[in-house]
Amino acid sequence: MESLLSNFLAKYNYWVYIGLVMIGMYAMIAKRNLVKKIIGMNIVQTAVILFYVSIGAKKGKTIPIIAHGHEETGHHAAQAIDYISPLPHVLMLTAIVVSVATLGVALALAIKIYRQYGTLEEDEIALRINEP
Amino acid sequence: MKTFALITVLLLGGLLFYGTPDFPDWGDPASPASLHVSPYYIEHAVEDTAVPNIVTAVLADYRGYDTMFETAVIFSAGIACLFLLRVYRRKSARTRLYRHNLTGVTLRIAKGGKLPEGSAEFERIDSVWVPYDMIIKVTSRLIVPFVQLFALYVIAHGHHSPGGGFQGGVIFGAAIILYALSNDLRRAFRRLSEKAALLASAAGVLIYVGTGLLCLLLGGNFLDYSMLAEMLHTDAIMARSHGILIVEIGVGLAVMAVMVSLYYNLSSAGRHDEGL
Amino acid sequence: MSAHFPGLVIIIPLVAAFLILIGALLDKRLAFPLTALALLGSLVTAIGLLARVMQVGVVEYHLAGWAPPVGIAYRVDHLNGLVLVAVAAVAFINLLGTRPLVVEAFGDRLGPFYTLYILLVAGLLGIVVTGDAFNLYVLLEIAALTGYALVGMGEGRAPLASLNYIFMGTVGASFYLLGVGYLYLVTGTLNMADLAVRLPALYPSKVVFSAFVICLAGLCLKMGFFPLHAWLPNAYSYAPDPVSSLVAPLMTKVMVYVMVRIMLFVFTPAFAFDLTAISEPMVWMAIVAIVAGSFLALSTRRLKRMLTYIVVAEVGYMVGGFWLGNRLGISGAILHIINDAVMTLCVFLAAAALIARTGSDAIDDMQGLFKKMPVTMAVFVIAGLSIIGVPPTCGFFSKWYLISGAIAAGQYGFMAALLLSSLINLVLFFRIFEIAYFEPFEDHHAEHPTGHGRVLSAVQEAPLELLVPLVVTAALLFALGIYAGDIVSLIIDKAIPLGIV
Amino acid sequence: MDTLISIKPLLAVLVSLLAIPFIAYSRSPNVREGWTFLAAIVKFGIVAAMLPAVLNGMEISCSLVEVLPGLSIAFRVDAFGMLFALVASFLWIITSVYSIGYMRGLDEHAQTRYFCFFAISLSAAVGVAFSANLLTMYLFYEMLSLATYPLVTHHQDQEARTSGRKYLLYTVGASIGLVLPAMLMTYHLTGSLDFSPQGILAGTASRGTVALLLFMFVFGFAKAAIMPFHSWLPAAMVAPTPVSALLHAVAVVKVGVFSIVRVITAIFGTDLLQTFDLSTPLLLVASTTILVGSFIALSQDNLKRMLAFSTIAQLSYIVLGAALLSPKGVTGGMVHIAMHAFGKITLFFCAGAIFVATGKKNISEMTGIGRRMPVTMTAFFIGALSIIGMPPCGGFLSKWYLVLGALDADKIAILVVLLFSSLLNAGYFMPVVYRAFFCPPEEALFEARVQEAPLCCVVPLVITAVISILLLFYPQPFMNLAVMAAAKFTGI
Repeated sequence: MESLLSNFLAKYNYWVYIGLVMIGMYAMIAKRNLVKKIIGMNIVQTAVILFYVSIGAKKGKTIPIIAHGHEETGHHAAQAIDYISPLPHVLMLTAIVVSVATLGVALALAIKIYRQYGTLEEDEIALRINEP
Repeated sequence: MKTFALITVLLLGGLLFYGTPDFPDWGDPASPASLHVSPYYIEHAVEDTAVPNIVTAVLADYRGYDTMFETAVIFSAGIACLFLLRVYRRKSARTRLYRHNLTGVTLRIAKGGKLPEGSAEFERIDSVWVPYDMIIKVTSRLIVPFVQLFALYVIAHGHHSPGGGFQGGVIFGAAIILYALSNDLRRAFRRLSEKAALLASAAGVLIYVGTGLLCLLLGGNFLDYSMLAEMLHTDAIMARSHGILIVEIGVGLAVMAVMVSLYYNLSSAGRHDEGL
Repeated sequence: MSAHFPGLVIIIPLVAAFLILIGALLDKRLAFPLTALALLGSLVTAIGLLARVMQVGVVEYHLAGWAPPVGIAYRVDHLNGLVLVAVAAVAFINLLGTRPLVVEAFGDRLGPFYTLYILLVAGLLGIVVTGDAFNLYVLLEIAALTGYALVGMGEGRAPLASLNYIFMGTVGASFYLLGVGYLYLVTGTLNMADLAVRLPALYPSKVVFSAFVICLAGLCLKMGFFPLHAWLPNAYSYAPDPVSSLVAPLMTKVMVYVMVRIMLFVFTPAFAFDLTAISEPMVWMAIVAIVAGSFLALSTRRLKRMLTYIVVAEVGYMVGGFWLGNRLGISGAILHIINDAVMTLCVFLAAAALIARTGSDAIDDMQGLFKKMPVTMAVFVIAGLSIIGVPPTCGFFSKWYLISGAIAAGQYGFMAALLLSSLINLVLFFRIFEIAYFEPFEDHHAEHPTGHGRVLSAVQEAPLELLVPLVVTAALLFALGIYAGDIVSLIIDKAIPLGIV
Repeated sequence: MDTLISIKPLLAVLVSLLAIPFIAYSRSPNVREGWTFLAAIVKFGIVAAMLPAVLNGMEISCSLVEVLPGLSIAFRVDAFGMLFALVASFLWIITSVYSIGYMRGLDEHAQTRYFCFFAISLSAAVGVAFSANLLTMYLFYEMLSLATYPLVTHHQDQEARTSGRKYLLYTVGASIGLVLPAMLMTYHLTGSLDFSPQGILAGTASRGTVALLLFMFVFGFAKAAIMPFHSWLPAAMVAPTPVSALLHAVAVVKVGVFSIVRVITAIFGTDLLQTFDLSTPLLLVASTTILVGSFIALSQDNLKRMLAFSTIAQLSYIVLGAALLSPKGVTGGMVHIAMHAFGKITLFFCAGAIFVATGKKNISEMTGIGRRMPVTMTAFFIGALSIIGMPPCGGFLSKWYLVLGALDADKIAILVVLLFSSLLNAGYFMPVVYRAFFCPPEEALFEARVQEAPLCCVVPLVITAVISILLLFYPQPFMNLAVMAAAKFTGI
C-alpha cells in the first residue's frame, strides 16, 4: 500500500494531464454547443502540452539558460545535470502555435456557421438543416 | 449521448492510465528522456551557436526546420481565416452612423448612403453605439508605444533571456489589437491595412525560408547557418548566432502580421468595416 | 544539386506559397501559373529523388547540418520515394484539371485558395519524406489546417462538416502527438531511425504498448478507418469539387503511408506483428470497414457521397492488406496506396466535370450523359472498371496482391470481403452507367434550378482544360496496371524490411 | 513440340481493335460496313496463315509485357486455341455480311456503336483463344463480357436494361466472385499460371482443394451457361439477332466452354482428375444441364428462346466430352465446338431472316412458312439436323466421337444421356420443321405476298448450311486440330 501511495505521489503531474484529457474529450463529445466543443478541443491540446513539459522537468534544477556575465572568463563546461532538458519546451512552443492556429480556424468556421444558421447549438442546426 | 461520451472518456482514461506505472517519476533527473539527447544540447549549445538560451538555440538552429514549419502553420491559419471569412462583395445596404466632431451629434443615414470621403467634421462610427470614452483612448495611446518597444526587446533578446520570435511577435500583435480595440477598426486599418498585414506575414516567413535557401545556395544543407560565415564576415559559430537572430526577426514579423490579420477577419467576420 | 533533392521537394512548394500570395496581391491571374510551376518543380525533384534512391539505396539529408538524433534528418528510402512521386503527380494533375472550376467558384479569392492548395501539398509531401516523428506532427497539422479551410468553403453544410472534421482531426493529431510523447518519455529521442534502435530493449514495458495503441488510434482517426470515419463522408462530399478531388485521393492515403512507416520502421515488425496480438483484430476491423463502406455506398443516391464511402472501403483494403503481416499483403497495401490515389483522383475529377455540367450531384439526374459528354463518361467508365478491379487497369493488380496475401496468410474472411466489395462496386458503377446509357437526356434545369453552383453552360462536353488531365489520368491507370509487377519488384519489395517473409 | 516466336497472334487479336477508329469515323454506312468486312477478312487471313504451322505440330507464341513476376500477358497458339479462333473469325465474316442485311432491314439505331463493339468482342474472343496463361485469358474474358454489354442492350428499352443487368451480374459477377479467387489460389499453390499439357496442379494440393478449385472454375466461367448460372442466356436473346447468332451461339458462350475445357486440360490435367476421380461429379453437372436444357427447350414457344436453351444443352456436350477424359471423348467435345457453331449459327440466321421478313417471333405463328420462305426453312432443317447429330450434317461426327469416348471411359450412363438428349433435340426441332412444310394449305397463316428475306440475310445462312453439310465429309482442319489437341492433353 505504501509503495502504491508513494508511486502515486511521485507521478501526480501525469494524473493531472490524464484528467485534463478526459475533461477535454468529454466536453468535445457531450456538449452540444459548438464553442464549448472548441473549448474542449483546446483543453485536450493543452493537456498534451502539459504532458510534454512535465517530461522535461527536473526537480530543483534551473531553466536552460547558461549563466553568463560579461566578465566571465573561462567557460566551465555546463553540466547537463543541473539544467532542465530544453527539448520538450521547444516542441511545446510549436504545439502551442498549432493549437492557436487550429483555434483560429475553428472560430472562423463557427462564425461562418452562425452567419448561416443563426445559432451555435447543434440540435437547432440539425433542425434548420432538414427544412430547406 | 452523454452516457456514450462518458463511456468513451473512461475507456480513453483507462488506456492513458494503463501506461503510467512504467513512467519515470516526475522531475526525476535520471529519467531516460533527460539522458539521451537533452544533455548534448545543454553541453554543446553554447560552443556550437554562442547562444546562452539553449531553448532558442534548439528552436532556431538544431530543430530550426520544425520552427520554419511552425511559422508556416501560423501563416496558413491567417490565410485560412482570410479565405473562409473575407467578404469582398458589398451586398447589403447598411445603415451608417456618422458623428459630427464639433457638436457630438450622431447622424444616421439609412439605405447605404455615404457622406463624401474625407469630410473633416464628420467621422464614421460603429453601428453598435460605443460611448465616447476619454480614459480608454488616452491610456491606450500612452501604453501602445511602450508595448511595441517591449515586443521588439523580447524578439531581439531571445538569445539571452526567455523570449524570441513567437513571443515578441504576439506582444507586438497585441499592441496593434489594443489600438484597434481602443479606437475603432477603421482607424487600425489606416495604421496597418489588410494588404500590408498579408505582405508582412508572407515577408516574415520568406525571411526564414530565404535564409534557409541562402545557406542551401552557399553549399551547406538547408538552414545550415554556418554557411553564412563569410557573408557576415564572422566565424561559423557567430554566424549561427546571427542566423538565429535573423530567423527570429522573420518569425516575429510573421507572427505579428498574422495575429493582426486574424483579429481583422474574426472581429469583423470578414467584412472589414466594423470590429469589436 | 541532386544531393539537396530531399530538402528541395518541400522547399520549392513552401517558398512558392508565399510568392503566390504576394503575386496574387499584385495581380490575381498570377496565382495559378506560379502554383503550377512550383508543383511541376516539386514533381520533377521527386522523380529525380526516386531515381537516385533506386540507384543509391537510402538517401540521408541532415537539416541545418546537424546529424540525427540531435537535428532533424530525412531518410528517403524506396517506400517514401514512391509515395512522394505519387502525391506530387496527383496534386499536379488535379491542379491543372480543376482550374476552370476554381476560377468559377473562388474567382474573388484566387490568391488565398492557391496558397492554401500548395501549403496542403507541401504538408503532405513533408509528411511523406520526413524522418522525424515530431516534424511529422507539424507537417500533419499544416496539411490538416489547410484541409479544414479548403473543405469549409463548400456549399450548404460544408462549414459544419469542416468543423466536425477539425474536431476529429485535432483529436487524431493530438493522439499521434501523445503516442510520440510516450515514446520520447522512455527513449529520449524523436528521430524514427534512432527510435527503432532504442525501442527493442523496452518492448515489454507498458509505456511502449500504450504508445503503440494511442498512435494507432490517432492514425486510424486521421485515416477515416471504419469505426472512426464519421467525419470523412460529410467533409469530402460537401467540400467544393476542386477541393474534394484534391483531398480525397491524398489525405487518407498519406495517413495510411504514415501508419506503414511507423509500424514498419519505428515499432519494427517484430513488435507490431508478433509481440502485440493486434494484427488479427485489425484485419477483422478492416473486413468490417470494407463491407460497411460498400453497403453505405449502396445506400446513397448522391454521386460524391457514394465515392467518399468507396474511399472508406478502400482504406479498409489498405489497412487490412498491411495487417496481414506477410510480404504479399504489405506490398499489396503499398501498391494500393499508389493505385487508389490515382483511381480516386480520376473518379473525383470525372465527377467534378459531370457535376459542373449537369449542375446536380444526384445520380438520377445523370440521364443520357453518354451522348452528351462521351469523353468524360468514357473516363468515368475506365475509373469505375479500375475500382471494380478489371484486369488491364491498376485496381486489378493491387487486388491481386491483396487477395494473394490474404490466401497466403489464411485470412479467407478478408478475401471474401474484397470480392464482395468488388461485386458491390460493380453494382454501384453499372447503376450509374445504366442511367447515363438508357434514360434519354432531358434538360432538368427548366424545372428546378439546382443550387449546386452555377452551371457553366448548356450541357455539353467538359472544358478541354478538364478533359486533358482526365484522359491523362485514365492512361495512367492503364500504365500503372501494366507496370504493377515492375513497381512491386523494383521498388516496393526493397521498401519492405527483410524480416517479413 | 518447338515453339515459333512470331507477332502473328498479337496481330490477329489487334486487327479488329485497330479497325475501330476507321469504323467509328467512316462517312457513310457503306464505308463503315466495308471496313468491318475488311477487318474480318484480314483477321481470318492472319489466323489461317498460322494454321499450317500449327498443323505440323508447331506452337506460335508471343509475349507482350511482364505484368507480374513470372506472369506476363502472352499468347500461345496451340491446336485447341487455333480451332476456336478459326471458327470465330470465319463466322465473323459471314455474320458481318448478315448484320448488314439485318440492320438495314430493320434500320436499327446506333449502328456504328454496334459494329465497333462487335469488333472489340471479336478481338477479345480471339484473345481468349490464343492466351498462354490464365491471367491473359481472364483479362480477355472480362473484356469480352464488358464489350458485349452494349450489344446485348442494343435496343436501350426497359427489357434490354433488365436483361443487361442480369447478363452482367452473371458473367462479370461470377468471374470476379469465383474465377478470380480460384486463379489466385492456383497461383498461390503452384507459383505459375501457364497452360501446360499435363496441368500444373498435380501434387500441390489435397483432393478437397482441387475439387473446390475445379468447381469454382467451372461455375465461375458463367459464360458456359452451366445449369445454375444459365438464366442470363435466354434473357440475352433480347439482343438483335446477329448478336445472338455470333455471340450467343459462337463467340461468347464458346469462350466460356473453351475456358472451362482449357482449365480442365491445361491447369488440372486429365490424369490429376483421374487420380482424384473428379470426372464423375463433372459429368453429373454436364448431363443435368444437357437434359434439363433440352426439356425446357421443348416447352418454349419463342423461337430464339428455344434456340438459347438448346445452346445451353449443346454447350454441356463439350464439357461432357472434356470430362470423359478419354482421347475420343475430348476430341468429340472439341470437334463439337465447330459443328455446333455452324449448325446453331444457321438456325439463328434463319430466326433472324424470319423476323426480318415476317416480323414473327413465336413458333406457333410459323405454320406454313416453308411455302413462303423455302430457302430459309431448308437451311433451318439442315441446321437442325446438324444439331441433332443426323448423318448428312457435321453434328453427327462429334456425336459419334462423344459416344465412342463414353464407351472408352465405359460410362454407360453418359451414353444413355447422349442418345436420349439427341432424341430430345429432335423432339423440339422437328415440330417446327414439320409445321413449316407439311401443314395443309388452309392452315397456312401467310398470304402470297410474303417472300424471302433480303439477299444479304439469305446468302450467309445458305453458306453456313452448306458448310455444316460439308463438315461431315471434309472435317479436315477442325478434325485433325481436335485430334492433335486431344492427343496432347490426354498424353497418348
